[in-house]
Amino acid sequence: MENLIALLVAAPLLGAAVLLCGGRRLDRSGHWIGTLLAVASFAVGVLLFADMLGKDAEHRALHQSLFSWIPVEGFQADVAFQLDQLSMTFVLLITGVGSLIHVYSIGYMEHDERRRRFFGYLNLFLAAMLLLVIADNYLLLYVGWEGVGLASYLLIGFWQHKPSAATAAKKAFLVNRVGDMGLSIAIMLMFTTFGTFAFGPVLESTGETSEGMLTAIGLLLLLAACGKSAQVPLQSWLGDAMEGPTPVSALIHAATMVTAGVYLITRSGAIFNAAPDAQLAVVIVGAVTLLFGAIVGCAKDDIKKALAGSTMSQIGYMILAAGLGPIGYAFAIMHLVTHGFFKAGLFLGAGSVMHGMNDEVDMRKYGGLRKYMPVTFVTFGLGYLAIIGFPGLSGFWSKDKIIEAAFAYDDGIRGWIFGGVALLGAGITAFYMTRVMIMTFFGEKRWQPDESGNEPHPHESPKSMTIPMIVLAFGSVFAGGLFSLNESFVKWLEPVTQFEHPHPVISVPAITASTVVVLLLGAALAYVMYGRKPVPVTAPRGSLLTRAARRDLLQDDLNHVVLVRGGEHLTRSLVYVDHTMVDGVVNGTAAGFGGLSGRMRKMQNGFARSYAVSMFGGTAILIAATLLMRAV
Amino acid sequence: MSASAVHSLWTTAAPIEKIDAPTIEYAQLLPTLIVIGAAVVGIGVEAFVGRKARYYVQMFVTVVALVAAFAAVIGLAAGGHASTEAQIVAMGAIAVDGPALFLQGTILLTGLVAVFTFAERRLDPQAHGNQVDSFTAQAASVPGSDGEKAAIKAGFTTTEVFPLALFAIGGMLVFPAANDLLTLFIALEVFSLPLYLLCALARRKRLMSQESAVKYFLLGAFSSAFLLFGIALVYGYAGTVSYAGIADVVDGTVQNIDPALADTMGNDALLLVGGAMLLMGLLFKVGAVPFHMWTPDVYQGAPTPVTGFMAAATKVAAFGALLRLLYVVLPGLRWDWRPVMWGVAIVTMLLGAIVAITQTDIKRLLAYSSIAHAGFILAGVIAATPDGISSVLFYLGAYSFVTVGAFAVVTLVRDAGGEATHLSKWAGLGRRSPLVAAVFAVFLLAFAGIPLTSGFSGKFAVFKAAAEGGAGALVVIGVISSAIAAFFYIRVIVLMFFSEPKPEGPTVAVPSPLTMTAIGVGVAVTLVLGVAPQYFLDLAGQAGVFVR
Amino acid sequence: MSPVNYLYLAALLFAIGSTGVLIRRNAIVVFMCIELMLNACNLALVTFSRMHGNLDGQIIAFFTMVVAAAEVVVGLAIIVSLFRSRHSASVDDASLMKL
Amino acid sequence: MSFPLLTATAAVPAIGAIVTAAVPAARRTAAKWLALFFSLATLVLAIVIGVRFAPGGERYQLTESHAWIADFGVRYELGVDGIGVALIGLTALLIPFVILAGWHDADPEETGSKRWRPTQGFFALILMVEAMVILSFEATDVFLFYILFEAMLIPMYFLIGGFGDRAHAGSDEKAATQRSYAAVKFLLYNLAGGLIMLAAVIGLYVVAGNFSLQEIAAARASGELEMATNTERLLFLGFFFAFAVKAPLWPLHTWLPNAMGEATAPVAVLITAVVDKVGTFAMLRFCLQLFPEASKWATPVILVLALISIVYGALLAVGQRDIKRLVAYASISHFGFIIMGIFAMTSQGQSGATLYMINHGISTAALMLVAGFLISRRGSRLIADYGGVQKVAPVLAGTFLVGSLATLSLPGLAPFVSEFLVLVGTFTRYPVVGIIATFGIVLAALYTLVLYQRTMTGPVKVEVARMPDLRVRELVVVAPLIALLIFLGVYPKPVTELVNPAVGHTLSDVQKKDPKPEVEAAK
Repeated sequence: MENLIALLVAAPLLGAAVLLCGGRRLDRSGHWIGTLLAVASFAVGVLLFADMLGKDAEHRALHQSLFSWIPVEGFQADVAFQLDQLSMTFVLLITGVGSLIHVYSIGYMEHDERRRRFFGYLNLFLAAMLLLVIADNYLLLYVGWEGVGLASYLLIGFWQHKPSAATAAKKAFLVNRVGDMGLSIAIMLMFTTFGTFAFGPVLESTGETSEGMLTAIGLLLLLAACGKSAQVPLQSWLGDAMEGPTPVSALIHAATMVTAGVYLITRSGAIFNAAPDAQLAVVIVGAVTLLFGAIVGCAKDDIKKALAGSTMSQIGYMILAAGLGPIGYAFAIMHLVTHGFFKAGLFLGAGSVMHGMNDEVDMRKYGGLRKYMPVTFVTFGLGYLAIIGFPGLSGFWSKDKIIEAAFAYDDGIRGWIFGGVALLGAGITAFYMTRVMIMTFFGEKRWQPDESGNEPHPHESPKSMTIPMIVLAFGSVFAGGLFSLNESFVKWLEPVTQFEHPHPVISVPAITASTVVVLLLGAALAYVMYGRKPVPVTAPRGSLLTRAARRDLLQDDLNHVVLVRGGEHLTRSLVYVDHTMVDGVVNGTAAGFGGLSGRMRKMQNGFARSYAVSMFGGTAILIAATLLMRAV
Repeated sequence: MSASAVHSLWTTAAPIEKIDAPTIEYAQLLPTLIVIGAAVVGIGVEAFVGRKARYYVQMFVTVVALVAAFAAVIGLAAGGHASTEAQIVAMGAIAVDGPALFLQGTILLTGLVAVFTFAERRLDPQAHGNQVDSFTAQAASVPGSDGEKAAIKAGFTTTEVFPLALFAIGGMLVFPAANDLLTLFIALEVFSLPLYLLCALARRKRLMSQESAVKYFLLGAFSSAFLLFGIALVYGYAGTVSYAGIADVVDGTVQNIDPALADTMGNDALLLVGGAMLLMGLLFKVGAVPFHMWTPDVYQGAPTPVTGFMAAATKVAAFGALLRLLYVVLPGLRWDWRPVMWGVAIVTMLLGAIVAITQTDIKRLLAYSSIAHAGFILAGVIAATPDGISSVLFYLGAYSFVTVGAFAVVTLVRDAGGEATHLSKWAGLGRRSPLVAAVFAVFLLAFAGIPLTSGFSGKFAVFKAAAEGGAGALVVIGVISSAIAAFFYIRVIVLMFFSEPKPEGPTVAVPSPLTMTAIGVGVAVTLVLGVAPQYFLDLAGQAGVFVR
Repeated sequence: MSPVNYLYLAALLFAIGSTGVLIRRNAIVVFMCIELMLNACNLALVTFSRMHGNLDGQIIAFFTMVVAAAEVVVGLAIIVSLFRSRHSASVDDASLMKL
Repeated sequence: MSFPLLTATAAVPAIGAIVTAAVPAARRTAAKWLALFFSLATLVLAIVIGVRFAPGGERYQLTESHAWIADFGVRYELGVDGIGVALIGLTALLIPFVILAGWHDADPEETGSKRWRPTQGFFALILMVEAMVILSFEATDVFLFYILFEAMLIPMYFLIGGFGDRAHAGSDEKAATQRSYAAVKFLLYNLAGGLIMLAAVIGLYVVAGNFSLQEIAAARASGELEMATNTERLLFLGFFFAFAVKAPLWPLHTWLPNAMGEATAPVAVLITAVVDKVGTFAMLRFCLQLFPEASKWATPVILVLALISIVYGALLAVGQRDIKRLVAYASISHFGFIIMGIFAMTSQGQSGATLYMINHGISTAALMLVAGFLISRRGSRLIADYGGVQKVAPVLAGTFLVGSLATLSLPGLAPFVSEFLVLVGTFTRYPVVGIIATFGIVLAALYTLVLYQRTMTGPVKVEVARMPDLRVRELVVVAPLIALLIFLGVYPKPVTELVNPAVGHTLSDVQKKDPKPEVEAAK
């Protein structure tokens, strides 16, 4: 059975290879091949899942070793896979959502002449992402880690002729590289500490090294997670990443890739459990980001950017939960999965809207679309209810648990703070999602003909697009409840992540109740602000906070001033230094000898008598020297 | 002075009963005798053979003489005179030993090759239907005068160059073999005087040629005066002029010390000053700084074949004499002359290399390069070990052929005004005639000491010897200055290959087999000594012992 | 009187000669100065020969005269040809080649 | 005695050079095919070496030894260890691609006389370089190595100066001057280094009495050959200086951007991917073996210089306007990694460094050659002159992207393996150095992606609108390189197994052991 694991990666990888090297002749069939292989991978996943369910909890983990990758004296890196419950969860999410989005893209990318290439990239992403989650050592994980980075780079910049897209892609890759730096240093630290970087040995022998070392490793892993999961301070790339086609945003920048950070932290649980300081850092990052993302999400008029903000914030929840240790891991993953459903659904919905609106993304130019695209409206609406955590829907189950766990961080002030933040986040979530909902589907139509005079004719999207949305909607509605039936999900993960029941500072029902209250407040506020009076087509100046939030709370401006400008000056001055000083020394020496030569030449003045003088002087010196030698 | 004093003056020398005839080992002197003899014959030819035939007869005589002499040298070497049979002949006047024979062989071969370039008659356009060589039609006629034109019209040629060259070669053969100071002096003059004349005989640019001759002559005579005074002082110190005798006195191992000798022996100043002046005389010939200043001017003004001949053969002979002087006569003074020579070697290497950078005339450039090389060779001389001797011998052998070859190439590149020696004219030569340019590049690389050329083997040999002789610092300075030197050799290559040819650029004349042989031999030796030098290193190694 | 004085004389002559070489312009005169130096050498040689009581020095002196004669032949030839083509025997005029 | 395989491997290209040079002017194409044939024959022989070589066996195999210049204590001694085999393989592998890529670079504009045969010369010189480089990888006699080390400068010099990049910003006159400046700078810089080394070589002879690497190393190991500390250090510096110039190591690097900028792309590849490797190779083989103590003594300084090279080279690459100069500075950064790996003196570091030489050779070749094709189409080396190429020439852009990704050592491509090994190897002994070096990977991403973005993406520039995509010949050049990059990225085992034993020997020469992992150390 375990021999099938490789297939998970192999199938989409094959697809990528075929589609990217296949050339034009595959243009007509390419998208089918891609989708087929994605589905195939999903099928294999299901097969393995079924098999796994057949075994008892302790013996579910599968292991497959392909070949020795980098064998060097004292250094062993293998291409080997490990498929335990955690990985399995991801595999199903990735392949499942992935397949759906492949299907969706068939319709969405219909009119793009580079569709084959698009599917190639999607397959490449699937392969890398799967490699990331089933690798059995950190170095192989790193390969997948950078692989998804590459895929994301290619897909964000898919419409390369748009400079904005190309820039966004580059930015995403670079910011991720900073995170990757953390990961690679972490791996080196593991190697020097444990002599290996395979999950098993490392995570088992955490007891044998100092807490300081583990904290260092933990923080470095956190840095990596921040890069990949768009957490403060490395979150700046996610907003721009929306330049990519919407299915990409749905799959990579909502459902799967951006959650890799959560996977990394959960996977390295043993390390974090033994390094409380690192955990605290994780929690703080999570808390900060969930507010940050939420605030940004409130201010954006670009529907995708608003959703991106929300993604940032939701992942903040997951990271926070993961930082809480055994009480949080399970819920982090659970929220990750449910979020995978509803956020993907929301994005696909947004895509469907844009599809009907000539790729218009400004929500201020929407309005009253529910009449024109009912399916989209319903699915999007369900996703909306799920994400705000409307009682009974997926989001409710997972988010509520996280808030509880946050309150349970400790029975002191921190518990209150983190719990409070989580709670507040829920409220803001409700606010901005309601805002999106209202601006898009309710109120009067606000779109006008563009300068070329063709007015958008909103219409429902083709089946290939609506069906995936419907499927995901189901997920958004029921997944959470399903997982929570007698804690099935928690039990499923327990062998990998352990589980302890959280003991929040206030009673659980109280938390639940307050959560519901808060989100209702948020929604109500949004209705008051956007539902009651018509939305202005051009954005009002807005408060200071709003304006800051529109600019991602000035993060980019900061980066620009500090890094970009500074870097430019540094390189320019270095180029100058290299030319004038380093090279100057070389040329200077040459010139120096030249000048010296020119001056000594003058001695050769052509007069025989002065030659005679030099001979005479020379002899004198010769004699003097010889006598001197004897004298001394 | 009083009468008695005068009387004593001519009676002190003991009355002489009878003088027994000196014994001369003619066999061992054969090479020299052949060459000198041929030279005398050459004079006869000038006197008695008709104008038209002279050139051919002279050439024939010269070539035959040189080949025969070389054969004689080989014979002597084969007869063991280079090693076991080494001896001092002609009443102690001349040594026949390894270094002497090795250098004589080298001189003869270089001379032969050089004579080929002397005889080249295809480069200059025919004047009035007569083929002409690179020597003036009539040295006596004033440049540009009607007399000169007439001479050219009449097809006169200065065939005297052949006997002159032979005389010079004869002197050079004796110079490194000279075993007493008198012979040394005479040999010096015998090869210098003909060279003075040869310098004055250029066909083109005669004013410069004459100027170079005057400078060379005056400065040469000046230096030989110093040499002679040095001889006088050393003689005064040791009471003898034979190398062995002087060496004994210097070492203090002389048997019967008469009061006069005891008196002068006490006075080392005589020896030191005299020694210094001797050195000066020889350093002038090798062109070491600060006695080098004649070199560029003379090299530039003299007819190029002569320059090549001088640059190669003179250096060989002079270094031979220098070696013998330092190793046979003054080993006892090593601690006195070594530091001085250190200084000379260093300034010579550096100044030669540095000044060459800004030269604009190919012949002057080569002149300075020869100065730098003199410095390198001095490094080997200073080693003061048998390895030092053999490395110098090897270097001289390698260097002389490269030099003759290089100057032979210079004779080929010509424009309306004769040889185009200004560097700017060489631009793009590689495009016009890749072969000639490539050959010249090979010579330049050899000068620069790039591996797989004879230049590298030689340089390595002397530096190795120097390092083993404890002159490590000298080696470091040596490599630095060869790095500097590399610059201008490279510059010429750049000029030839990487710059676009000028429309009014020079043409490359197609030479007769004579010059071709000269160049060919040069290239062959350069490469062979670069890739497989072992045999010649052995030769030099065996030849590395002086007889006393 | 001691023959050493002759040595001093020789040295003096040699010095005079070389100074002449250095300061006089006319090629002929320069050449004469060189001859003077050679003769200084001769004097020194003869003196030493007298001191050591052997003939080597005197013999060398004779050779030197011959050499000097030869030098005159060659030297004058060159100088004269130079003079004829330049109408000047100044060594300083002959400075076409420099640097 | 058995068939002299090593000599043959070097002799074939040498003969090829002579034959190619002898082809008459008119038969230009014949010369090209001849050159290609001989380079392929060499590749075959190199493969034979790889097969005949037993990684586990003797340290030096396929040895040959003949008397050469007894007076200098010089013998013609050849022998290869794993590292040598790997690098010979690299050289033999790259040359055919270089020749193919430079197929039309030396076609003369119809000037020059009948006897002027640039094409023949071009390919003959390339083969000559190959012969010398291969022999220098085989030489186990210091003197023989030195001779080749110096001699290979001459053909390189003519290649750089004689066949410049035709896509030059300035006028032909300006181009010519800049080209010869670059060539002269290359030659003098390396010659100076070589001459300093010559002094050291002579010094070594004075100390050791012969030039046989194995004998000297053995004598050093057994303690028969004592070297005064200062002597050893001076000699080491003499050798290292030359290698550091060739490698090149900051601050001795300034000749490389000029040379690579002015030379044609294939020649640039020849410089950085093949010839420069001799420098790093020699550090491993000669510096460490002959002067272990001095090497350890110098390590801190060298590591710092390597670090500077890494960061400095990367930053300058970011600042370049000229595609080829950018690649040159990137190479400087990469050579920093190689040298760092060598002097970290851990098995991971040195195996990584060796692997890095191979991978850097291939990746730079891929990137530089594609860049060359690009430049030859547009006739400009300035990044600013391009834009949107991706749209008109997707394949070219794709290959260019892969080359760039390899340069930023993306996991899955060969360079990642070596770079990570070097980093780990350094980190285990010098954590701080390792961490600083890691910044290099971010900067690498910066300069490669900026290059790609500026040239390939964005709106299509008019000048490139009609740019043809890769031709078959060009595809034949690039495709195998890319395939190799991927293969060695996924399965580097063949090379590592070749290299590991050799590295083990080198480490035992310097008597260094890998630091133990903390956990084991604790036990």
